[in-house]
Amino acid sequence: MAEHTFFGLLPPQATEIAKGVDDLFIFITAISVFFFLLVIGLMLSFARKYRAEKNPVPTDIHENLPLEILWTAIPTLILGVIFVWGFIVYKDMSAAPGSAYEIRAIGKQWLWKFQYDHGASTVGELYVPARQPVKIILTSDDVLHSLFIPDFRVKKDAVPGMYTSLWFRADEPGEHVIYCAEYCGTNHSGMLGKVIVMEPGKFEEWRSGKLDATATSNGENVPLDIQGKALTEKFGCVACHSTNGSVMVGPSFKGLYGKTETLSDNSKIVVDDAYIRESIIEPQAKVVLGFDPVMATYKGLVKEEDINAIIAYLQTLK
Amino acid sequence: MTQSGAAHGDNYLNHEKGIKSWLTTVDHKRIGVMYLFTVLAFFLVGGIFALLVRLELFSPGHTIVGPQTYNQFFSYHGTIMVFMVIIPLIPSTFGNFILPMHLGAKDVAFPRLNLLSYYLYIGGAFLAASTMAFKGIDSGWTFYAPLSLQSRASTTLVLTGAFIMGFSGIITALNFITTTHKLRAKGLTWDRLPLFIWAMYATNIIQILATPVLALTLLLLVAERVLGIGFFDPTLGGDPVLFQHFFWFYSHPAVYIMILPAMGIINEVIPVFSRKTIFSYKAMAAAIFGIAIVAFVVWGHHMFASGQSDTASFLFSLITKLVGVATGIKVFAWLATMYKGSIRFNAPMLWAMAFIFVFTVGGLTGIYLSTIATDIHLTDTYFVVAHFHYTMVGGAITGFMAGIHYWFPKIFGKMYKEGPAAVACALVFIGFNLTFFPQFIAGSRGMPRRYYDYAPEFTYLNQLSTIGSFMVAIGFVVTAIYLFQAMRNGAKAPANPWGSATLEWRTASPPPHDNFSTDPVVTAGPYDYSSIKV
Amino acid sequence: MAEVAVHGHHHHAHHFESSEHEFVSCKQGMWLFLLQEVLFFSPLFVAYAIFRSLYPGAFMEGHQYLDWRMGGLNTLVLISSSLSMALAVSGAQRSQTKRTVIGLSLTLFFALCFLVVKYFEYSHKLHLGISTAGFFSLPGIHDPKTPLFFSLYFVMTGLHGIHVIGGMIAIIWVLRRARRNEFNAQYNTPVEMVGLYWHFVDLVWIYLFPMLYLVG
Amino acid sequence: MGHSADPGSTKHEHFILPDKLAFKIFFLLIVGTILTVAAAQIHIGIFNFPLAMLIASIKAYLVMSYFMGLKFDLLENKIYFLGSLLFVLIFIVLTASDLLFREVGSNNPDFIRKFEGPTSGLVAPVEPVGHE
Repeated sequence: MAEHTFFGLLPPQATEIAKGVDDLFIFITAISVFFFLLVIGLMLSFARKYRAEKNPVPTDIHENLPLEILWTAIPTLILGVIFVWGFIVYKDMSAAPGSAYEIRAIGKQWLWKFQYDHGASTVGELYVPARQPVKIILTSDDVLHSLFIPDFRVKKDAVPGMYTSLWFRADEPGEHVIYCAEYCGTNHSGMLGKVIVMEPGKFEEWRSGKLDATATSNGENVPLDIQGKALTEKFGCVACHSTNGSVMVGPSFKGLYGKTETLSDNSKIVVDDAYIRESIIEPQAKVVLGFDPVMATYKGLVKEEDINAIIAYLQTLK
Repeated sequence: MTQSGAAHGDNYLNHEKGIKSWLTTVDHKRIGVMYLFTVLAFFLVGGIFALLVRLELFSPGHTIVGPQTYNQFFSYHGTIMVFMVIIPLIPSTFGNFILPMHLGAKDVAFPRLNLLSYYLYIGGAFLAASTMAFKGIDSGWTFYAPLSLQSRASTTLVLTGAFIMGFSGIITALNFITTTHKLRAKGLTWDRLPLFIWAMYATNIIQILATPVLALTLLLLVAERVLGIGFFDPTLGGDPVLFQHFFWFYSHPAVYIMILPAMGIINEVIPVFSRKTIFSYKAMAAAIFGIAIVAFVVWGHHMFASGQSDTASFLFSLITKLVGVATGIKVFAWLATMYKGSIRFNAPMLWAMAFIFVFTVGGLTGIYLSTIATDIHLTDTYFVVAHFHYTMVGGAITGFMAGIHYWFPKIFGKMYKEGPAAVACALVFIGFNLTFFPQFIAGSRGMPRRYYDYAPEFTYLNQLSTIGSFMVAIGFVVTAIYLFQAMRNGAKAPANPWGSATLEWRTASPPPHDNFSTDPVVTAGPYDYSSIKV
Repeated sequence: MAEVAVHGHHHHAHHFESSEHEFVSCKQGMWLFLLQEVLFFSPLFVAYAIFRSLYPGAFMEGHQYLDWRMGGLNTLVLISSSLSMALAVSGAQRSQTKRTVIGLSLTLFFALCFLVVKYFEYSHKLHLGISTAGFFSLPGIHDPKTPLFFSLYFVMTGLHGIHVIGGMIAIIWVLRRARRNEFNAQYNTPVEMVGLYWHFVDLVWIYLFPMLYLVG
Repeated sequence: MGHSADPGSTKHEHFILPDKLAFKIFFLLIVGTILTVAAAQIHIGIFNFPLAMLIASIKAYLVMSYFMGLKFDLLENKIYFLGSLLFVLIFIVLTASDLLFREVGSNNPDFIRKFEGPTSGLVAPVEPVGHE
């Protein structure tokens, strides 16, 4: 991972645009530090030089037009320069080049889902080719979210009922974190993701289906319960269900499989494969007593094989 | 000049006795004092929520509470601090107490409406705060559309509370504008008004123009939750970004409702303690009005990354640059006022200098956020949190502290001790910078705001910030101690302890019931200290 | 404020110089209140402007279900109430108490007529299934945004209706004081203030009628 | 006894609306309403709405200046009431500068068609693309 830029004040620069934004950031910082030192320096020196003991008789000054014109014109000029420079950089940021490879991103309460043109869809992992413009078309299924990739200096809200878009061209392969930057409820801070930048050749391989999009990166024959564990982390289950017995937003997974639970309507059921499957697809159907029906549905996101893997994993948590 | 003898015994505090006389008073001074204690009580509650938020963020993941409770903490911290503390903080406390006296009037234009606005404030505030006993609130103080519509918390109740509080602000603004127009003392022409009155006048214009829009926006949210009107609900065909426009059309002018009165206080304090008239009075008044007008045309800079059209972002970014120019004029003019003055470092002056330091940082970081290119990266991160705390806490709260130390002798008739005041100012100043400067760095490195759990790389910065927040809390506790102690048995305050030239210092401290035994006649400017010896 | 003595002679509040000074201040306070009311209605006009330019089809389809004759009748009713209020105010300024009482009563009557017409309009629509977007159940709607038009219709006319009710309460309060012969040429501030508020309510309806009922 | 500095702002003759003028204004308002309804019948497309607003504004002017006496009132009251319209205009124009100028958004029909309809709202929620 490239190290942070500008004395660690900014995340690594992973795109050309990021370098442009950082140059502007550094320019504004220079201007700000200069004016800060000017104002505070003047204030402290005046305070020292003209304190009551040293300067008992104040001189009566009402105004000084040339000085006033000066300290109005110079800031206006500097802010004008910053605005024009900012606009030039923003023009590149806002308009995606025609040849951009389009991926659809859907924000959903507490996970990101990405859909590719060849039909595959991944949760939380955005696979993109290096050195090629990629355009993300954003929308949301429930509330406002915001796709924020610090290393690319891009951010755009995912608004339900509307399409917004952002674009970037990653320089080299690597992994970059994705945050949700618009407050979206209980697990807003758990709605993370990863941009996986691949060499164009490897990306084509992945795209044509050789690598299974949802398998964990180390290949096929991973035991079912291990896959299940990875899925509970990727889908954000462990953000609300603990695995050590402690009660969080949802009931704990520890010792859940085969346990008799009392539901909110005081009826009793045994936690079996059918109940787990139903609670993933229709969480509000049977809510355990004492818990809020906060969980959103995973219908259309979780495949049958994923549910089997999760059930296998839950069976191991005694 | 001063008339302290006549009203020695009888003043507004002991004019009538008993709690009933306070609760049904129409004396603007008593209403100002009641507001003072009520607003400070809510400041304490909001502060406690702030400390809880900082405690939870001391370490990544679970520290003291779960994510849902944390979301309620920062929602209450925001709602209480914005609607119940910092909007009424200066206009309803010092505005009520000082504005009529600055004008040489006996009271505000509509005294009974003034009392009504106090009870509207109390009613709305308790209704909103009562949600703590029910299901709380979990959609931040911004109540953004789809989330606040689906939230199962008692959002409708807090929206109604904020709706009622809005009218308290409107009526106060209406009262003060009419008072400034119609009840000025003889000889007090518009160019002899103290700049605090200009700042209050501009604040009232903003309040009376912007608060109704908030009132209806909150009403529409309630109608959305109850009647499903679908303006902002995407599932019924509405547009959540439209809500953001309605919300920020009020909320950006609101930040000027918070900062302009503080600027007004600094305009009063610096000349008095530099013994020099304010530098370029006309330009300062013009800058205040410039800010007030520009306040209404820049709200879109809160929405650069919200899916707003590039045309709108371009317009809002361009106009927002003007605010920087107007603020620059004021800061440079304050420095020019100190130039060649004879400066005394009493507590109000220390807070005024702290204001200049902190407000300059706040203003300069605004440049990053008004430029679209850098704002895309920085918006909705802790950079923004640090920016608005530097301008709001650094600006309005520090301005309020300068004001309370400046007018404390006039309001309570007692002097506080300078030693503890300097210590408290230093504590709050250092603690404040320790709390919020690390957040600039966390924000620019990409830590999003309103995060319950953050990446381990931000741990060190958050720990610094938490330590700083407790330092600020201690600083305010020290302030409360020596001020309450001074209230009970401080030394008797003279009529004009600081040698100020504005009208409120011509009468006794604390002032008599009718403010002035004989009506003041204004013959000179508000900062003309030639005839006043210190 | 104004301590009213029994025999109708009004003492202005102690912090005003004269009752003339007090009247001018009250009027400015009222105009500021009306300024705030304009801004209070403004988000609805913004929503109208935005939704109408985004979804013209919905407005075309939606307004056919509004009966412009009822809207027109209401406009005439409110204009007449403005006239009767204006005559009541000029009556109070000329110390003609009987005319003030009649004027105010007529205004009250017209306001009631307005609400009755509104009641029929609303009940007819709700019966058909036309309501705000959330509970909209009218069959045969083509444009998906038409429920939004009716949401706008109900919110705008509803908020206006609440202001009409508020106005009626104020008129009743002034009417009772007028009947106790408290107003004359020297002191008629409450009548003028309520008059200003009532004309404002009529002003808003003058805009609402063409905007909602007569979508061209 | 506080008294105002510039007496001009308190002394002004008390405007009393003559009855004859009141009925004249009332008559003009009735004519205005009839005109509004008539104007709506003639379909001139885009100009219908501005025309309706023009007639309504004339009626509003009559009510404001005569019934409310703004014409004979102090300048500051005129500035306040009419000044508020400036801020409503700012509100409408700048909000429209966003919602009506979005190239990617809910009101961009060709964009929607390219992606088989929006994911939520009245149109059916999105079905996963291709083999899921």
